[in-house]
Amino acid sequence: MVNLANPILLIAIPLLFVFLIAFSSAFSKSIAKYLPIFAFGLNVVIAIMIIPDVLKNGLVIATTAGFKPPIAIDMVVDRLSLFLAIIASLLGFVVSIYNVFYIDEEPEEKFYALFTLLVAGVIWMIITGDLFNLFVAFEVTSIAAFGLVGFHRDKGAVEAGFKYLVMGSIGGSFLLVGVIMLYAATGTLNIVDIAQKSAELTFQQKFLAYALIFTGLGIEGALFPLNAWLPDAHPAAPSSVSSILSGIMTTAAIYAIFRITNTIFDYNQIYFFLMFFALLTLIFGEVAAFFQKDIKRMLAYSTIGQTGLFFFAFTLHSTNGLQGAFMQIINHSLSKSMLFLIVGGMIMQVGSRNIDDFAGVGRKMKVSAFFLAVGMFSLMGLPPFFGFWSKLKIIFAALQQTNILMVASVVIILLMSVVEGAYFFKLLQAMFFGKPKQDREIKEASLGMLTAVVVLGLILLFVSFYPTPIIDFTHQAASDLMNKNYINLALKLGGL
Amino acid sequence: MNMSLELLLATPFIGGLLTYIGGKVHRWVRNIFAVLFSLLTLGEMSLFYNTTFKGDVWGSLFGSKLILQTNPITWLFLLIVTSISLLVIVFSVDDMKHEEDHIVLDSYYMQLLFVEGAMIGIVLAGDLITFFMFWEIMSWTSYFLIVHGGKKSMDAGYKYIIMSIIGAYAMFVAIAMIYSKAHSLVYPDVALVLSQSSPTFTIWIIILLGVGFFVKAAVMPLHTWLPDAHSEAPSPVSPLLSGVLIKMGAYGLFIIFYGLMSANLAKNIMPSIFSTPVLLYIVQWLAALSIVLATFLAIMQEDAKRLLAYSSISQIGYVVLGLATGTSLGVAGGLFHALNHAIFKSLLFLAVGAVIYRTGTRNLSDLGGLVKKMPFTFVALVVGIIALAGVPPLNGFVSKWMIYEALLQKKEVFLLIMAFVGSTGAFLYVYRLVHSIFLGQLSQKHENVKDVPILMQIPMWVLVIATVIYGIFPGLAMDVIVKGMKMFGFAPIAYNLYGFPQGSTMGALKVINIASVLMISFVVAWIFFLLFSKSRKVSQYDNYAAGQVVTPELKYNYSFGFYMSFGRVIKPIFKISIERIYNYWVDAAKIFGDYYMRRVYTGNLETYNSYIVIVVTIAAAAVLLGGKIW
Amino acid sequence: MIYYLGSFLLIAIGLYAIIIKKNLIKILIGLNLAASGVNLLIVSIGYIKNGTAPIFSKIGINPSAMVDPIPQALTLTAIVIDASELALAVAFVVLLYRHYGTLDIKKIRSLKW
Amino acid sequence: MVKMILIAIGAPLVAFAIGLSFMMIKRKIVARIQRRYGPTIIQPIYDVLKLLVKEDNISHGVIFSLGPIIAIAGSILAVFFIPMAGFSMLTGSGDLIALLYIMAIGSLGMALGAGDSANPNASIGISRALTLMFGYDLPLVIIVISVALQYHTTNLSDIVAAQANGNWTLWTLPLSAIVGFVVTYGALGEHPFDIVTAPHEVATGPMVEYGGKHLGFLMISHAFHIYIEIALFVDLFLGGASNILIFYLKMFAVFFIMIMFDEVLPRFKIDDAVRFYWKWPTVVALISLIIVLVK
Repeated sequence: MVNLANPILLIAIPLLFVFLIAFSSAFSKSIAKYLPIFAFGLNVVIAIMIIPDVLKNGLVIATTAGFKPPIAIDMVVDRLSLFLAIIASLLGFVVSIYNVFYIDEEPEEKFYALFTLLVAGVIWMIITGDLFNLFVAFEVTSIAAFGLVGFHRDKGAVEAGFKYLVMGSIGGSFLLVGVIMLYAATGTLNIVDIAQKSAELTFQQKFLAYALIFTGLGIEGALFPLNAWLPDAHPAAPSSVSSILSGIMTTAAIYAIFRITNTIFDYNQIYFFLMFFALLTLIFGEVAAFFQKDIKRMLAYSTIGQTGLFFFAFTLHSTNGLQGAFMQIINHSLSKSMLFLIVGGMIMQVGSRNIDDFAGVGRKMKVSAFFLAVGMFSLMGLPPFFGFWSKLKIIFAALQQTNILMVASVVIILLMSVVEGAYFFKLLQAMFFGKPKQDREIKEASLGMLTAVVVLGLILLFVSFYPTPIIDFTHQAASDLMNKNYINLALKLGGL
Repeated sequence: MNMSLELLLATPFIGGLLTYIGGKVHRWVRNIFAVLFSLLTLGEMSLFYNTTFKGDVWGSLFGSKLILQTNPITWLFLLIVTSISLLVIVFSVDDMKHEEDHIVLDSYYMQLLFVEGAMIGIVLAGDLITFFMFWEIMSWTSYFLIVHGGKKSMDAGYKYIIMSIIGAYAMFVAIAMIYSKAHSLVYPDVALVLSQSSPTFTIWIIILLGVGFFVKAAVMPLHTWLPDAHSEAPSPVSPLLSGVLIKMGAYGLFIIFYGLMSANLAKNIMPSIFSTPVLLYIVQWLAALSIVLATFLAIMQEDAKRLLAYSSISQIGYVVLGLATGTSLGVAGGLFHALNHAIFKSLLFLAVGAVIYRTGTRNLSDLGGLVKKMPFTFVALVVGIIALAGVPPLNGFVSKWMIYEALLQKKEVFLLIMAFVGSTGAFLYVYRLVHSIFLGQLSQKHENVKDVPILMQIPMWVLVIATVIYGIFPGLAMDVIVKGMKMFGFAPIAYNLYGFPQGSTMGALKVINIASVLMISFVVAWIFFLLFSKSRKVSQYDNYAAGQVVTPELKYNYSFGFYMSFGRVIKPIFKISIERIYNYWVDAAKIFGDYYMRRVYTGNLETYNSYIVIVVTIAAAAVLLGGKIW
Repeated sequence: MIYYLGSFLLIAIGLYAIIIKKNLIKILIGLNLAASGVNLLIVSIGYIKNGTAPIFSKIGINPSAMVDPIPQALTLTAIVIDASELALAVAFVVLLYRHYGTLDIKKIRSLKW
Repeated sequence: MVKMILIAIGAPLVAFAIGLSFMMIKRKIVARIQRRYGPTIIQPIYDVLKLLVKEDNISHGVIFSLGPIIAIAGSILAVFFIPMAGFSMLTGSGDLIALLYIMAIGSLGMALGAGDSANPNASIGISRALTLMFGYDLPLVIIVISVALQYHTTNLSDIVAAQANGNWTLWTLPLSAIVGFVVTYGALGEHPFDIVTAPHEVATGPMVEYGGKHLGFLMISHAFHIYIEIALFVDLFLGGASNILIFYLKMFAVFFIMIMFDEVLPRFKIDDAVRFYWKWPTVVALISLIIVLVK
């Protein structure tokens, strides 16, 4: 009896489907449309099946090819990575449904293959326990993303795709160099193993590698000033792809930074350094978003801002801070992906990405607009939506020590939240109460697209009104991380 | 009596949803639901009349309990919230009929009930998280109500929501700072922590929380959103905003001054001026400035709702001024004025709304002579303005009188003078209101105007009666206020049903005597008047015009720039506009942001790549230098 | 040591090309140079002077004299990735040339700010 | 009880009589200052009676007619609050602060009625009247507060009692008294503050449309008004009086001095009037207030 609750299946199934999709076109054109739904549907089921194990043991390790870690490549699922994997699978599932109705451009099967690959790569990045594997996942994700960004093949898409590609490749190279340096120093690639063996390394040995890894992942994770590709790439990509890019891919990269920093490079000073990046990211993201005329570009910049926010919470380096960060990640992933999906539907109707053209759309596309408002409110952190709880947690965590630096950071965060409110409300206002500009007939998005939106929206509403399980879960995840349970458990269970 | 507070809180929210769903069935289902649920809320609320204290834990978050509680003070505010909401909803039924898009209308009722629910939540909150949560909900739901008012209301709503968010976040910082010390945000715990922490900390907390409340209460210089928002909102929403919503700011001030930080504590941590802690003294001055400047501005308005909006700033100034005195009488006066202002300002906004409903304009110089066409609305408006001007025997007088006495007792004479000036100025603008709308020449286009439908009249009737009752029997409100203030450690005030007996340092007041003597003298004068020959009724064009003949085409009425000559006197004051200062800084920030953003995201791949290399270099250099950089 | 120097030099040249050169093709060459440098670096880490391949092809090979096999595996993976990336990049360059009619990166700036 | 009712009926009548007598005297004195003979001394009574019994009088509507009635009702109410030679019926029901507002009832009622006439002259007159009121209210309030602080009470009877034995406020707070005197000019609309009713500009302003019994009522109300303003001044600064004769004499003295200045002064423009009141009287009143505070 094969135990289906195996983390490897989380990657294996989508990768298998990538090939299936690529070959499916030989039989039928339309079958490719539906395969990703199965893939991620299965993924969600498996991820949920893993939950009991993780809750019981705190950690599940799966190894490949019958070797034992640290030799073997292992997948490590603890609370945090499991829950990110669930979100990724879920988003993959929902967006796949959306894709069926959204993508009408050839070559479709390639799109679906790349899309599946993208989400698979993201999940891979999240659950891998091995640095080189992380690099491979990173590259898989990137390449899939490059292709998807350029999918429309028009002027903007190609340019964005190319820029993203160049920057992503540089990032990949840096990441690889960093990984290799660690390998050279410790002779192992397993994260936990490195953490064990790197204790005796000198500061320079360790952190030169860290600087490179951080830069590499920071490019994907949209940290300022490494994020210049993002505002180009997100608008250029098809909206469903933007949704994944924004909702979970940058998050996965940030997660990787979390994980590596927390496991291997757990020094207090480093957090201070990272906080600087986080705040810059936040400021530039939100301020730039304010000036955008292009709705997707605005959301893209807003993603940068949100990234800055939860990265900041992470750099607080406390259980509460981490918990806030995780909660914010949930909030951001659900809301922002939903927003991109909705906006994709609206752009189809309006035929433009200019914010001014969206005036009055809310009155025609009521369901979409309602969930758009919900998502935006959640991102702004207005109660009773989930963003409120996470922002509450982050600010509370930040002000746990009322020193002047923290207060200043909090002031910056809140000021940027005001800016965020300013542009979101500007959009909402135009959408609901503005006078429609053109005579174009605007209808509600198709039912399939709406289904995807509504599923995400209902999940968001559910966690908004019943946040207790998430709060408890993230609290546990955060304290696991802070207590180094990851290392301890991995050592115990993985037999290192 | 086992009403649970959760139920009271939930009723309007559930009602809002049901109302929205009901709108899908039929518009009358929706209307009846809306009225019914607000009535239900009022009924549930009234069950708590005799409750001195009741607290329910309704959840917990991050280790802090979430509590709902009620006491007589909250009951007072609940009364304001629920009753005005009910009346507003009844008024809306006819007033909002013109809106064809019934989705918009469905959501309008839903939002009305949501705002009501949020405000109930604020008032019932027994801890700061609950408070803050409902505070934010109130902000955004009321934003949606404001923008229902059409094109211009969008800018107003935008300004409102942005300033609300700023204010709310100021509170947020304070709440988080308290949380870091107390790990609990229940009021008693917070009070305990504040009493034990350093003065600097406490003062910061007060300032930050105060900013949030000041924005909502529209105390100068944070008032700039109010005139736009209140005047551009739909007619039934304005009373809710002006009458009720800004009172939440006052309630918040009451909570921080006397709930979280007792007056003694304030005295111990900061110097006092006129036996008022310096911070409260500053608050008093801001309130007094609000009173005077907003009065001046109101006098110069040409737009009926804008006039009332400025008047709201001025009147809320009295509330804050009273609350910040710190004496029993002053605080009671402030609380009472909050109630009274809710009543008469709602009445005024509804009356003006009725006029707008019939004539379609709120420009004062376009109206006139409507007293013959809308007599009932005229009576409502006159009662409202008399109360607002603080003329006995209506309710505005009593509460203002209490505030004056309190200031006089504390010898805060300069504030008292400013309060008085604001009140006299109120004569000017309220007269302007009634004169330009109802008196003077009836223009031809309003020949066929009728009084408003009965459903719109009922709320005004109710408020007229309330104005008179609370004016003549202030003891009714004082029962609640004094009982509640005892819980916050205030000495009880001597009062009776009709007013206040003579005290050692304060004069006496017996409104019923004033009222009855006035009535008697009125009747006597009237009888005397009737003794003489009957008057002959003439048309409005039969008028002294220096020998000219007045014809209907001619606008023979003085209503534009009514106080032009007074405007010349106060012109120097208007040279400074707080709003302009804000706009200047916002623009500057925008230009700055724009300029630098353009230089970061150039669109040039080389630039982007060099960023990466620079980051790597700096990080590597930092590491190689042994991490000495940080 | 020379391998390390060489690989770092390669990476540096690659980066230089990426930042300074205006031509898209040259940028790609720069990318690839950098990637090659990284690959060289990886291999050189595992390299042992006079080592043998890490395969027990015949009896009597001293395991300690084998070069580390893992870097080689890594290199292979990295090369594959680089290759696919380059392929994609070239496709993009072709499309860019079609849209913009130029290979000058300075002129390809329709997306900014 | 009987006494109470008698006072209740008597007080307004006495007040009216005093006010009317001043109106009579004023015309005579003014005439003498202007080297005229002047009308017979009971001319105002003739005027009032003539107006009241006039058969043809016009009305612009209910509110128009109510104006004079409310004006009188408000005035009568105010009379009860001002201690008159030892009688003070309602000072226990409202203090000095309440009185300031009660005094406004009559004027506002009058303004309502006048506004209903749809005549621009009336509206302009009211605009000016209210503006002027705003003008003199500031110094008035300051001196009232000074007096209240001086005697630690706002009860007018107590204030009068505290000034017994010639210890008048006039001597203790001379600056306030001077300001009070200046304010009374404005309150009565006397020269130089008579722009409200300036006949050549706005054709008697608020009264322009009134005639017949309405105008008669307004004149009665004006008589009350004179009484109220001067009686308040006497109570505040001249120690009131224990019997009606002394009270009358004090009031007459004040009124006589007023008329003396009255006729030689030109007329202020309305904004100048406000500026004037907000400048010197206010400053002087504030100085006086600070003196009280420091003391």
